[in-house]
Amino acid sequence: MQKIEAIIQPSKLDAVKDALVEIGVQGMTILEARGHGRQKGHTEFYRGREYSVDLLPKVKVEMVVADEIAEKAIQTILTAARTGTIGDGKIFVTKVDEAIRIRNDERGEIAL
Amino acid sequence: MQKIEAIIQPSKLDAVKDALVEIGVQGMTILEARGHGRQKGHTEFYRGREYSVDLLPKVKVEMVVADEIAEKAIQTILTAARTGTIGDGKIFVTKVDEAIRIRNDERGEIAL
Amino acid sequence: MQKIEAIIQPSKLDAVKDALVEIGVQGMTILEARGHGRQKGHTEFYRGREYSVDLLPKVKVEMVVADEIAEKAIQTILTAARTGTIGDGKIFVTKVDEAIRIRNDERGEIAL
Amino acid sequence: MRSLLGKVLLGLLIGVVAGCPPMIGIKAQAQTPAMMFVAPDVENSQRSAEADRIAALEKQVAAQTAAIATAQTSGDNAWMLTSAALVLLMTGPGLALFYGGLVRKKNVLGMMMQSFAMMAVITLLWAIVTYSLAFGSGNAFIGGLHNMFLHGVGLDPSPYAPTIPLQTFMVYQLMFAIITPALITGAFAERMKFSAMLVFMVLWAIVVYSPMAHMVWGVGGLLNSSTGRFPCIDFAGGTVVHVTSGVSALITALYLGKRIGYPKEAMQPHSVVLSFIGACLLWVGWFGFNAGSALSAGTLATSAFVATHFGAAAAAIGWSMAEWIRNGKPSCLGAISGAVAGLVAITPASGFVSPMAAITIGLIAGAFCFFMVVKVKSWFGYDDSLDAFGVHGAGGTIGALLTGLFARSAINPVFGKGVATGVLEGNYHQILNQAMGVAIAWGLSSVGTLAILFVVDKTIGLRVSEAEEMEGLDLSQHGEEGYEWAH
Amino acid sequence: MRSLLGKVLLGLLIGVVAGCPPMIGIKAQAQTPAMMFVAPDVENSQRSAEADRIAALEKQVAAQTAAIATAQTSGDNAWMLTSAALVLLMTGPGLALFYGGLVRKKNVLGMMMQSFAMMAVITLLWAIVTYSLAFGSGNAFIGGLHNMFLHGVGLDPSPYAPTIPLQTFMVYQLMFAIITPALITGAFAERMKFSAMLVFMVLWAIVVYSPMAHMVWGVGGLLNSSTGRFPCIDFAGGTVVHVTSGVSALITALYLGKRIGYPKEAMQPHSVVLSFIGACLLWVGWFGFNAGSALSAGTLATSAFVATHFGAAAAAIGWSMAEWIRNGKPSCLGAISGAVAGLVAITPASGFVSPMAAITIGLIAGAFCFFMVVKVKSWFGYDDSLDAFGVHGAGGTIGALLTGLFARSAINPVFGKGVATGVLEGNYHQILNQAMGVAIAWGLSSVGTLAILFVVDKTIGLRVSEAEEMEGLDLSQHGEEGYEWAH
Amino acid sequence: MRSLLGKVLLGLLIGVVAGCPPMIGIKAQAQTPAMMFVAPDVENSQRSAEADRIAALEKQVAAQTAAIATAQTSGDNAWMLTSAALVLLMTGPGLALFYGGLVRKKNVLGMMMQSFAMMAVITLLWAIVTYSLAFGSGNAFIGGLHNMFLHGVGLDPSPYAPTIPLQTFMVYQLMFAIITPALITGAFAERMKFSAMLVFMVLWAIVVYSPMAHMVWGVGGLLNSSTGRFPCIDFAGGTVVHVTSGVSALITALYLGKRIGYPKEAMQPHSVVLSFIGACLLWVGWFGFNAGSALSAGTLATSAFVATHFGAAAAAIGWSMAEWIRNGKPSCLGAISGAVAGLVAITPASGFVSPMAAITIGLIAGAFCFFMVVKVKSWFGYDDSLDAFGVHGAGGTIGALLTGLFARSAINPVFGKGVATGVLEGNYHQILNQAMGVAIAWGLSSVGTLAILFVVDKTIGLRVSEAEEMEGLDLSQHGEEGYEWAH
Ligand SMILES: Nc1ncnc2c1ncn2[C@@H]1O[C@H](COP(=O)(O)OP(=O)(O)O)[C@@H](O)[C@H]1O
Ligand SMILES: Nc1ncnc2c1ncn2[C@@H]1O[C@H](COP(=O)(O)OP(=O)(O)O)[C@@H](O)[C@H]1O
Ligand SMILES: Nc1ncnc2c1ncn2[C@@H]1O[C@H](COP(=O)(O)OP(=O)(O)O)[C@@H](O)[C@H]1O
Repeated sequence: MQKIEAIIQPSKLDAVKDALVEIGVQGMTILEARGHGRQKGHTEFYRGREYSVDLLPKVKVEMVVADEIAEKAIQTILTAARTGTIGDGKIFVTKVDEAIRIRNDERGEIAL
Repeated sequence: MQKIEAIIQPSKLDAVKDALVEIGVQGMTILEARGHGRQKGHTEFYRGREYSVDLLPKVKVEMVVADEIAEKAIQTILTAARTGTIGDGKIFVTKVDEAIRIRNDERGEIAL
Repeated sequence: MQKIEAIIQPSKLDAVKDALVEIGVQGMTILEARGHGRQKGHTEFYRGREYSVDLLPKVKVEMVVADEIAEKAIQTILTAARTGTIGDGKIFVTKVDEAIRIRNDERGEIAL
Repeated sequence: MRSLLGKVLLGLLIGVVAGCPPMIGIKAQAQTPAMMFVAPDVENSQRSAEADRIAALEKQVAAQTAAIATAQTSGDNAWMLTSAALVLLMTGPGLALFYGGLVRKKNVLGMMMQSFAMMAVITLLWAIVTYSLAFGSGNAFIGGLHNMFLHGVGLDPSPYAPTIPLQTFMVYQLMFAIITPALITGAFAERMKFSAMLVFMVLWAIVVYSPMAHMVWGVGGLLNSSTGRFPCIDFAGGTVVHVTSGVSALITALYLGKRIGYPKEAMQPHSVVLSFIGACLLWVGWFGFNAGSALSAGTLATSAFVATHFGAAAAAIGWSMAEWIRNGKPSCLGAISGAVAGLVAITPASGFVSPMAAITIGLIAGAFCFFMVVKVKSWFGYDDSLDAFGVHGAGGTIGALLTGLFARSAINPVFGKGVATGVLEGNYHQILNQAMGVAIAWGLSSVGTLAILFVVDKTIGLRVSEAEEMEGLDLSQHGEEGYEWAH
Repeated sequence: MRSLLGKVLLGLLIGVVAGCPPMIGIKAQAQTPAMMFVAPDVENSQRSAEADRIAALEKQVAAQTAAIATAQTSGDNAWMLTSAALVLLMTGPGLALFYGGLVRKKNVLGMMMQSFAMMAVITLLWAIVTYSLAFGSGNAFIGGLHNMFLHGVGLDPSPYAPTIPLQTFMVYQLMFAIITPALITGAFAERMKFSAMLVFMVLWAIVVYSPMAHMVWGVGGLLNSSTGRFPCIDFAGGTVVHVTSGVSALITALYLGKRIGYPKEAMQPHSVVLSFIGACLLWVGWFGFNAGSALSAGTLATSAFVATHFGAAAAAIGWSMAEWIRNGKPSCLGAISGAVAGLVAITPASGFVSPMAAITIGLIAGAFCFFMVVKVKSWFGYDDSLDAFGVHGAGGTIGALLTGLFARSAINPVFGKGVATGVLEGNYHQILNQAMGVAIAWGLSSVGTLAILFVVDKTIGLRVSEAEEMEGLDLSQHGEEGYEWAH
Repeated sequence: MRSLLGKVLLGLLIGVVAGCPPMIGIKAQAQTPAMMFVAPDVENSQRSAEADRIAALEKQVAAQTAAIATAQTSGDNAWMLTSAALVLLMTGPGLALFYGGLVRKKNVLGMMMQSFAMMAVITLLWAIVTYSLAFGSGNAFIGGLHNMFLHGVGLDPSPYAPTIPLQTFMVYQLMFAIITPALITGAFAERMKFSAMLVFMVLWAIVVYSPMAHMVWGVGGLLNSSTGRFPCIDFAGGTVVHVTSGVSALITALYLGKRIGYPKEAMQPHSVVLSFIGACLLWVGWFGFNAGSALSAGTLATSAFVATHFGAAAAAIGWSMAEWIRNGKPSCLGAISGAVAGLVAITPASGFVSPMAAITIGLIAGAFCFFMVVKVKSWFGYDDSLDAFGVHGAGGTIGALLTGLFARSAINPVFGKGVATGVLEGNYHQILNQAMGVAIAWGLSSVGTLAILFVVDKTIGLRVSEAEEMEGLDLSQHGEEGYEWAH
């Protein structure tokens, strides 16, 4: 099983989610995040004090999928999340050794 | 070392945490999350506009444990987090190569 | 490629971020978290009801880096995040199989 | 805009003054008519100059009498309208925030919605029947139905308040009728069906509030301080508002049972910040609640205003001190809870006691309510979720009794100038009248509430399903969330 | 502190009373001067005792006349200053919160800032020219420039309000001029440039608001109820405030176009809790808005106050009922939106209708605005982001018409005592006058707004860039964030 | 309810009018007693008809005199009670939110608790001794102890305000005494021990506030505008409230030193939204603060009200303009900070200046305070965390001086009708009196504050431990959190 972590623009979350559901990837977990990277931040002023904010709002979508559909899922995310501008985000893939459904102790790909 | 990621119902967090501490798993990190899966969401109305919310509040508990106690930890989580209803969540297990305690640079299992 | 997850004190975030950027680690993703571990929590009282809070505010910094600079990044985090007191946090390292830049589909280390 | 005409007329009357140029520019309107008035007199100049001047004077004096009454009304009405607005401010957003901050995030809208619903539903009910039941003339226990649909409730003053329009009195009292049931909602927070809550409250307003208000404040009421069989002094509603709501709260908490997970699970307030805002608005609004109960803007209003403020401050200190000693730290939630407890306790006493007595009452109430909320509640283990009973029931009861102790004729000669009023003035009997008032409030509230709960429970059911309770009232009852997590 | 002297003088006048010990301790100041007055009389003691006493009486009565006028002013002015404060409270924080809670987190400050900017900018503009344009004497359509820079706007009363200082009237009306443009901001939320918004609003205040206010309320105004060619009755600004802002809102929404992603993307309110606080403050502040429009603290103020409260409550129920039936759940946002709709609709009617009529108006307005916001808007598909048109345009229009239906001379003899006022009293013609007022408001607002939008668009541009819109107004326009995510 | 009797009596008096049917339905009560009065006269009918009528008139006039005084009191008292409520609203929730939003999340409750503690503690202290020290008769520098425990502070009017009960004056002034120390808390935000804060404030109220208030407003005070050695004009407390608190704030900031990590670490406001709400409530409440300082509801109150509003609006623009130029964007925090700065600067001037002058003062104050906060503070590098000095110290000082420039006898003949008041009227000397007032405020505040800080520091210690500071005041001082992160 593969764990796919996609860091995307918050505004793209719905698109990505729907696209994944479409191809049958039901299960996913979403986390609010802040990102730092090439995309340049902005400056904020409070009472004249300058704050250069280089942590930008991002959303992290995590899903564990069977190896065979991993690539399909990745492609789906890429198309759904892409705006073509700096800051679109990243996808990271790692191996997962075990998955368990808490409700009924099912293990392995069936648990996804 | 194994990294155990458990996505559970927010209402079960305290139970899971206490159960883990009981069996000696002290260290863990908790993240607020939203989940999508089999569990069906709900509809919200704002000024007549319908929003079908399929991202439900979940809590993600991460802990890195020594291989030998991994299974024990998993079992503990399963019993503590289970309600038997759809949406109870998942547990994912991945291999961790290194763990370091920032305070004193201790590395490996001793750092957990 | 290595994924470095550092759980640190919120007050150290800026220091860590700046230090990493200094050594050329641009990309990172930050998550708000709550931690449980050796560091003892505190008690809160609401209308006389006692709540022992053992989940303390932490920040989780995730970055995927090329193998060769992983150790350098770890060292940087260690020095920047250390206060020497219990609760400084942990660093975990895991292997990442693939990294993709959403914007242009670049894959591998070049995508970082 | 049309009030112009009325005022111009007044201008005329005032203007009818030969020698003196009328002040503040009413002149314009005044001169001409002045002529019209004087003219006729000139004709029959055979009458003696003196007689003419006297006649003129009499005219003017007559005119002035009306003018004075109008001026008096403006002053008193200005304060009473302000007070009515302040009392509404107490419910929304005051109480709604105070309670809304104390529940868990998933129930914040449900909690606030219950207060808001009172602002809407009790208002219509008031127009239809409850005003009539509370203040219409009836027997010693309840008013009649003559004023249903506000029939006969006009703009002239009434015996209830001879210097303000009756409708001012009516709408001011309405604000009390709104907040009282809203106070109860704290007891069954996070677990009651919205529909059931509505039905319960409508019945409660009719069965419990109306009779109680009539007995204490209504003409010929059993406990009316000036005419009642048991003259119970309750300036702004210690018994009518706080004892009734507090005791009913206890009953509902007991009847509905605990929230799922209580007390094992942690259920901290999701935002003490919201509660803080609410508490401050309650404090400010309470000036309208107590000082407004003078139904005029004179010295009595001042006295009630001062007592209210000092009582609240003292109770905040009383509670905080107790907490500091017991927990080692004074909390913000403790301080604001104490202030509210003090405001509750001083409610019946304000308008009867001196500032220093108000401080005493406040200190006692603050410590006492802390004890009720922190110790007593955990002893008995009922889930009065937001301590509606611990604060309003307990605070209202002790306040009503202490009123009998500290009431002074010098401040409010309710029993006649110089006639001993409170126990400390030698009127030992008064403590019994107060106790009687409290007893009746307790009795009526517990019996009435229990009956209503039973009926509603057996018909539409009181509690949300377990799943709905877990999901939270915001989603299950109203299909909304208080805060949008993302973007 | 210096008001002392003034008051002491008053003390003298009042004190000039031989036999009777003056009440409330003015005594001190009074005695001595009393002498001074009496002294001269004593000298020419050859005049008959009667004559002397008459002369003395005349002096006293003259003095009292002034004293009464002063007392009358104090009462009315107390209420009007309170009302002015309440109306400002409606804009800040009331409306700012109501709107701020409805937008996405990234636009909350931008939204609130627009209301706050009105509090600052419209105020200066008012001093410079718009007060003069609205209330200065001019023709039937607009006032003159004589009062620019508040020239000649002093502390004496005026024909507008004969018992309060003109400056009170001026500042009270200013609060209306502030909230009206602020209401429009709901329509173009989350996408307009701050600079463009400022220019637009300044022009709008001059081109749309000032003439409309003059026509309805100004001396010699075309629609003035007492003197106008088409006597349109609008007690507190149903046409002047709500129709103008609501219709202009619709125009701006159409001209600017939809927000990026609307309606596909979810754009829930980021905090209904904030909106709830705002709505409650609007309700409370509205008492100053409507009851204050009596420009005095007498019975008319009371009548308007009562109508306002009952109208709001009924509309909250009307909207909630409609929602309950349609969506299966009554929402908190729905209830507060309904209340606001009711407050809008009752605005022109308050001060003309009975409490029960107010309830009728409220129920209709609540259901009607729900229909406009939920159905009509989606039919036409325009992005009136926060429903400024659906609530204020629709509510204001229906309210203005219903006012012509329910207005009663008994409550406000605007056309003379006992003269039929509303349709139900037999003055069928009035519905046409009302329609005329509404029509003019619609016409002026749409044409004026369109013209202004065009000008601003072609010069500095109206909309923020796409990137800025995605980033949110808080960061792009003001370089801030509403909430700090970490620590 | 008992005010009934009083009012009925008034009804009688008013009713004693033969020919004229008394207005607004006092009739009921009136008729009968009218008989009682007239009856006796009838008996001795041997006296000439004229004499009788004169006698009757004299009776009525005498009665009316009392009635007029009562009416006057109702009007003025209505406004003063409203004002007192508004000033309390400024502290809680106003200032508490304004400051609470500016600190980091972990300190929000600690910050708000400090304001709330003032509402409780200063109130009791006021009753015990500080009212007496400030307004009791004493020497030129401080009052006596005769009024300790509010002894002799009753419901009759006083020389301080001849038309309202003394207790109204007392409680109104108390609200000033509450907010003044609360303002200081912004300087040492996020790092002071709660216990130390309490002790510091109690001492400060005695040592700094009471004497200053006495000197400026107290009978025989050194700076009293009517009787003082150096007649300094300060309508609502520019020196007493803002200079004292602002300067003391600076001293505490310097003495306590910087927060850990300041200025390196980012310490953005955790919620500008909260601060926005607070600022708006400050603006609204300030009407009570300034217009209430007329101690009556007449034209002077209106003048102060208007000046306050225009000053605030102009300053918001002044600050925003400066910010727009310097940072390229006008921020919401900037706009509200500017408004507060303007309210501070106009405080001493309101009640003395015209609306246009108020605008001038506002514009200057807005730009000046921006400069102090943004430039000067960073030059000297002290950590006046929430700019209590930059806004209140600087704004109060410039305001007090500009008052001496713009004060006009036409608006407030403090030195006698037509006597030149401000510099622009030719009274050049006044600028020196103003400077004297400011100098004394600076001197007393710095010396007093420094001494108190030293004492408290050496005894119980001022600052929380480093660990506590990192943890935040909410947890370390009060054992709470402002927001519950989960569920
Ligand atoms: N090496 C990395 N490890 C973890 N997260 C990263 C890394 N690089 C980028 N990110 C995340 O991806 C987001 C976008 O990256 P950025 O470099 O700004 O734009 P792009 O992805 O288009 O190159 C960042 O804000 C950060 O959250
Ligand atoms: N494949 C997956 N990858 C990541 N998270 C998942 C996955 N499947 C489910 N989850 C998480 O587990 C939660 C519960 O899953 P769900 O399918 O709703 O119920 P159940 O676990 O009982 O089958 C989801 O809300 C989501 O947060
Ligand atoms: N085994 C673990 N797995 C995941 N997170 C951990 C683990 N141990 C500690 N943490 C995180 O590190 C934080 C600090 O750990 P703690 O034991 O309190 O102090 P220290 O790191 O100095 O030993 C914890 O709050 C928790 O968030």
